[in-house]
Amino acid sequence: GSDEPGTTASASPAASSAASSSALTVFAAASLTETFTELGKTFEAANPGVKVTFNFGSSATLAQQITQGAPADVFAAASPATMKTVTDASMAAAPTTFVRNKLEIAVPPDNPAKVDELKDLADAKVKVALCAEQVPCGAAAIKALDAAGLKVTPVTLEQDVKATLTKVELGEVDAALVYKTDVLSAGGKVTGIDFPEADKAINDYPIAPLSKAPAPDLAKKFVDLVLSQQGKDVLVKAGFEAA
Amino acid sequence: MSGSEQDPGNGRPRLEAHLVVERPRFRLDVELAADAGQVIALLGPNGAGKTTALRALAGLTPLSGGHITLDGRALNSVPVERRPIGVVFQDYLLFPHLSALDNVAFGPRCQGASKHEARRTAGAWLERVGLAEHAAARPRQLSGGQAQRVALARALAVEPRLLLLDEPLAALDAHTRLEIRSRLRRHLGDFDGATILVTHDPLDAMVLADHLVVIENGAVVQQGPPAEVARRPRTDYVARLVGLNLYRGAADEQQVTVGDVIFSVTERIHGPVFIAFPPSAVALFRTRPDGTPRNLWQAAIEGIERHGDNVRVHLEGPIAAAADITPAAVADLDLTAGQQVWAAVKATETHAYPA
Amino acid sequence: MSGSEQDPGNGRPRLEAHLVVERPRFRLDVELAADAGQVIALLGPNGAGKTTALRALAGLTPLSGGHITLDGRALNSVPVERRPIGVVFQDYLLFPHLSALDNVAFGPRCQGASKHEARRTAGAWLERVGLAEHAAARPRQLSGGQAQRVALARALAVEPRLLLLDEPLAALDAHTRLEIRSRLRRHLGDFDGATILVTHDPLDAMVLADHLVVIENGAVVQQGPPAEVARRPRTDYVARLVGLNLYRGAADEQQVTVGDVIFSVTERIHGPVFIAFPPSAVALFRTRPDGTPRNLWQAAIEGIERHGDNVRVHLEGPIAAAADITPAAVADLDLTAGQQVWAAVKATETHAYPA
Amino acid sequence: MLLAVLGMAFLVLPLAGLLVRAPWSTMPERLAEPQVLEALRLSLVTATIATAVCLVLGVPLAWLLARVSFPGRRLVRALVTIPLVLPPVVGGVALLLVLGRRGLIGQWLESAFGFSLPFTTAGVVVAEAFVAMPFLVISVEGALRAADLRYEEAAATLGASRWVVFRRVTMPLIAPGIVAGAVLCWARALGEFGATITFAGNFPGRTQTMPLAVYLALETEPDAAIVLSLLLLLVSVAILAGLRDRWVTSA
Amino acid sequence: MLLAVLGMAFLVLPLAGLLVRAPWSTMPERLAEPQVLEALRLSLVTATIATAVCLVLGVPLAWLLARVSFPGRRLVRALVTIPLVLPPVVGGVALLLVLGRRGLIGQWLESAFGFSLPFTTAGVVVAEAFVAMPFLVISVEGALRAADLRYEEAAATLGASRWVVFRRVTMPLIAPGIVAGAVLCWARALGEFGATITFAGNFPGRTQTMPLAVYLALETEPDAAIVLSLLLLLVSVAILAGLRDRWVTSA
Ligand SMILES: Nc1ncnc2c1ncn2[C@@H]1O[C@H](COP(=O)(O)OP(=O)(O)OP(=O)(O)O)[C@@H](O)[C@H]1O
Ligand SMILES: Nc1ncnc2c1ncn2[C@@H]1O[C@H](COP(=O)(O)OP(=O)(O)OP(=O)(O)O)[C@@H](O)[C@H]1O
Ligand SMILES: [Mg+2]
Ligand SMILES: [Mg+2]
Repeated sequence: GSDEPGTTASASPAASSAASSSALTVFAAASLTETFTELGKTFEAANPGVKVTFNFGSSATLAQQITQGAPADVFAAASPATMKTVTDASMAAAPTTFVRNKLEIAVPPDNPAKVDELKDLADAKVKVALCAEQVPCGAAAIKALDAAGLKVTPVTLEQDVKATLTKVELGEVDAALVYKTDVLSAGGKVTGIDFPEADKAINDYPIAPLSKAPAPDLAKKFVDLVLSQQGKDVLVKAGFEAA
Repeated sequence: MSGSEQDPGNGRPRLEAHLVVERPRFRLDVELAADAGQVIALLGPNGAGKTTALRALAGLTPLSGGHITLDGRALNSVPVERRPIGVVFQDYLLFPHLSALDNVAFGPRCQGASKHEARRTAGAWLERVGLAEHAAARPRQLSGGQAQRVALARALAVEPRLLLLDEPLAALDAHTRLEIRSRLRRHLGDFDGATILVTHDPLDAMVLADHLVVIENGAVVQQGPPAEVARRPRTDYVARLVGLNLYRGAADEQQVTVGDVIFSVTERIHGPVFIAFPPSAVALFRTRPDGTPRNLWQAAIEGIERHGDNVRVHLEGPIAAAADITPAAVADLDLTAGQQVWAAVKATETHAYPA
Repeated sequence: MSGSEQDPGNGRPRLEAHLVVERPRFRLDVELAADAGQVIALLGPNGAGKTTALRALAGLTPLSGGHITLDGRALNSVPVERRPIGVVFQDYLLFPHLSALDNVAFGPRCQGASKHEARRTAGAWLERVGLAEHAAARPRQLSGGQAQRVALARALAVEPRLLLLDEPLAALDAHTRLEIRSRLRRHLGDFDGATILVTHDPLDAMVLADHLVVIENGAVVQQGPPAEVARRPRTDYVARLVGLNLYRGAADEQQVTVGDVIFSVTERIHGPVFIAFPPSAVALFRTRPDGTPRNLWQAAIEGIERHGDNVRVHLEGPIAAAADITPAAVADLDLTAGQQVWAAVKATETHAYPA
Repeated sequence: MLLAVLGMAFLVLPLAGLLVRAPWSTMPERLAEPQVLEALRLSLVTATIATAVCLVLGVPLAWLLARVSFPGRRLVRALVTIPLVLPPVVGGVALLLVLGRRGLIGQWLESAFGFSLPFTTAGVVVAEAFVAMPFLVISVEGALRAADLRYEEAAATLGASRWVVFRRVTMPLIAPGIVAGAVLCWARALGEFGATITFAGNFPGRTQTMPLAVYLALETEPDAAIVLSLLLLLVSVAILAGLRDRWVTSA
Repeated sequence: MLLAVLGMAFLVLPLAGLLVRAPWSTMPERLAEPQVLEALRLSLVTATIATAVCLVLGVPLAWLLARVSFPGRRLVRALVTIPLVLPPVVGGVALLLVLGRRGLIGQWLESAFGFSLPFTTAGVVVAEAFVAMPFLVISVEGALRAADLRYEEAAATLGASRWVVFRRVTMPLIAPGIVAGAVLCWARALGEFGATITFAGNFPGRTQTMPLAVYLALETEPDAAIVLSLLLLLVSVAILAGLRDRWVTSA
């Protein structure tokens, strides 16, 4: 399918970027919405005439789209596993981890179950929400709990970290394991509690330019921006840990 | 309402209604009364308001005015389902999803009978209308006449105090009609409630009803016992219905003037009158017959049609009239449309009565 | 099919059909033929299969066997909408979402007329059935009779070659019926296609049809010109339809034996015969009248009902019969149900013909 | 006719896509996993109960909208479509705000009965019913409006109360419409994902229905997700093909 | 009656929850963002086009299912419910597998016409139509089955071809059912999320409809998500309340 670049000038955003090399399409995990939007503006400012278009969604969905031939230049995933499906399909090579995300215990501001540390979650009376093991935050949670030698029975295994966070915000659960970035973005609606085992359960965010990118130069430039100090600053400000 | 009516006890009407229904381009305003066990036939041309009156009695069409009293109880504000009525609709309205039997059993069920009981009652009613073997058929599988008989059974099965029948016999064939008519009569005889029967068939009305009410254009134009109405029609519609020629004229001692034509009559009467005579009383002549100038007029033939064994000749002229003559006479006179003829009526066959 | 029929040219029937329809518990098998311009009346008791026959002709009910040929063309496999037919349904089936005018204009529109043209045609037809002022009304706003007249106009407006009418006059009041009947006659007179008319009303059949076909239970039991059928009924149903008492008997030179009763007749005839006489020809006596033992039998009164101006007495006995007598006679004889009477018939009023 | 076939193709072709893509070789073992059957059972049970709930609440509501004239009916009718338009996840949040532990009503439920809907199978039913009910209500209302009122009048003259008229005349007459609505409702409940996971959470055996399992499978093994989806489809199509004609023609 | 009110409450109360929770103070500025209006416009436009597409393809299909007897009809009828039962995200994947650049048909579309559906506004319409069409088809089929066939017969005797019968008799008779189906279809299309984001992506101004904007807002600012949802609801309820009675009563 890569044999005829530029035939579809108006059919898709990526195609038009192919024609002029003035458009860049970035597929990024939804948790990167705010930081990448900001970086996009920076990128546009640095490259006049270039329009950055984002497609935010679940990493898995984005990976599906890319393997089905979506016209994307850059893929930034929220987990190595989803990036792997893309690299396995030879749609990208050599992804780089650009940030990491660390777990925190999130509790409602009034902390009804009086949770202080990770082992409090093992108490049967504490309602706990975790991410499902299939999604990165769930995998991380399992790693953390294993490291602490705890057996926690959650009331729910959420499909993504935001859903987990929502349960805490609304007081449906007494505690949840979520990313630090999420606690931060929730403002005052939840309280984050650091715990030592979190260091054993860090999730990497990989980024890679795509091999069939309509605008390979811009793709590379954008990845560079994300990896640069400037990019790191934006991400760290949002609660990510530098890779 | 008031317990102290002039006529207490036996003569107390079962049904007393004044029905007013307003519609764009139509207004119904009729009074109806029916004694216990009486059958009132409501006659009238298409669009006269018969169905509307029936629906108003049933509570299906709200009254714009008037009142309905049944057995001394005001029905106006009683909801349809609490009115002790049975209705046969002009287009049957059998429930398409129920068998004939279950259609008939519907009413008894609603009155609290057990399923088994209701079906037994229904079976008996289907038997009575001669449809026992179609008990299991759905309405779509019934012929028009069969459907109407099921509708009849359905209405009767609730043992109503007021029975409302909108052309209950219209779709029946001559034989079944005769049978169902007699059965209906028998049932109506046993029935101690009031019955309102809408029909177009004068014979049905004559046979079944104790009292006729003729409405035209939403208003009562004539009422009375069938024989009286049949003998003394007061409107063209009624006259045609009972098969008479009818005119309005001025009487002066055995002589009635209708336009240019003068009739001799047997009655001694004065003032405005109706005069009526049957088409069979009209004789036709090609040339002016000798004799008195009375009861004689010149007319043009408007049309000729077979009518039973005879031929009916429609006449235009100073007065419009129908004449029934034998086919032989048609041949003898060599009648054709447009032709001029003389028409005469025997004085003994006319009947004059105050208008 | 084969172009070489025995009877070429003018006598060639317009319609020739052999209709076979099988249903559980019912089988229709009738042959019908109609010449150009002829009107065939299909009579029969409820459930005889009249509607089924009409539907089969229209193509709405598939034939299980037989064939339909119209103007020499086989219609069997022509789809409904391509058959040159017009149908008036027993329950009208006016399109509820269209005005009366648009209902009538529907057919012309389907035949390719412009909207304007179709409406003009429709307007003219509504005019003809006397409903011009109801052109804008929806079917629900029409009374039963008005609806049927619209249905009639709708069927006629497509100028069909075969007109199928299922009780076209049943819901019409006496006056309108007379008018529409004459108009229908006139239209059918102009009409060069064939017409099949289902009706229960013998008068409609007599007035409108050139040929009667009587079916019972899915089979033709009698057919012929109206007068012939009226004079010589061959089944109880037909006899009741035309208002005659009918019996089957054995004739031997001016004498017919029906069970135990012997009739004198005016015809010279032998072998199995029908004998018919009108109820009005039956005289009743409380005691055995003197005279010949012929045309006389003893009977029990089964029921009495008013019948027009007269009273109809139903008799049981060796032969079932109806007698029409005057109300005065009823009073004189003091008749009641169950009573034994003697019945007699004048020989000149009987009519015997081969069975 | 052409359009109908095109429409059909449009609906069915994507299935072909899934079938082509499905990993047939590993299919049996994937389906043998106990969690899969559990999720399937839970889906079928909750969707069926949710449909029943919708019938009980929705048919009367449809009747009210179609037959009773009251001020604000237009608005109420439009409000009924809320759960349709609301993105399901937001619907789930809304349900939490009302029926959750700290919700308007949930608070009271919990303190009065010690009973809390979220994270329970009952919660799944609630979420599914919330999302699926408009389908039933709107279909049934449409059917009611198209039905001939005169049969109801005839029933009333036979002494049937409004309720009896509804049950014995109206309902059977509009049965095809009710069946259509129930099918829509059931299918929608069966496929419901967003509101369920948000309101009831995702716990195998208790609240994890097939769509939830599919979604999570999609995160890691898209092929497994396709297998699960096909299973869900197969079962639902089989059930519908088996039941529907019977209902429809018996009506 | 009680049940109807209960049903109503069940559908409407969650809205109350949202209203209570909504951040009224910051509402105006949030709504003033150009992206919001763009997403709203896109939602309305695509949902309406999708409904039109569904009407064109779905009504004939419903007619086929209700009126024409052909082998396998039961199966086809059940297959129609596929997009209902399929989790929308999987539906999106299925669409990609068929209509994507590498899909069964998409491949050919691209090479023949240089035209590719995914990630375009047309793709949004396709995704919405795919998900919403069953609602139309099933509602309309239910209405067709409940309609009185004899009117169609009468029309045929007047010389109307099948098509004319359908257009001038059947359609008007079942108009309430079609309206109900179209409402369901439109509302479902308006709220569609999973298939859209998967098949068409999430590009502001081109494929980002309101539910997608809500999704992203949920990721970043849950309150904004509620505001957007309320806006979507308000607009759709207003449109439906404004239009529906007119259609329904004119039928
Ligand atoms: N729902 C309605 N809306 C408006 N007008 C109506 C409605 N129903 C009947 N009408 C009109 O009211 C008048 C009386 O109608 P109705 O049905 O009572 O007549 P009818 O005496 O029963 O006639 P028929 O013998 O033909 O059945 C007619 O002119 C009719 O057109
Ligand atoms: N759809 C059907 N399925 C099964 N039986 C039917 C169906 N329609 C009619 N029948 C039966 O076929 C027979 C003939 O019915 P048809 O309607 O032709 O009678 P008809 O002569 O028109 O009677 P009517 O004068 O009462 O209208 C009846 O016994 C009827 O019960
Ligand atoms: Mg009437
Ligand atoms: Mg019939």
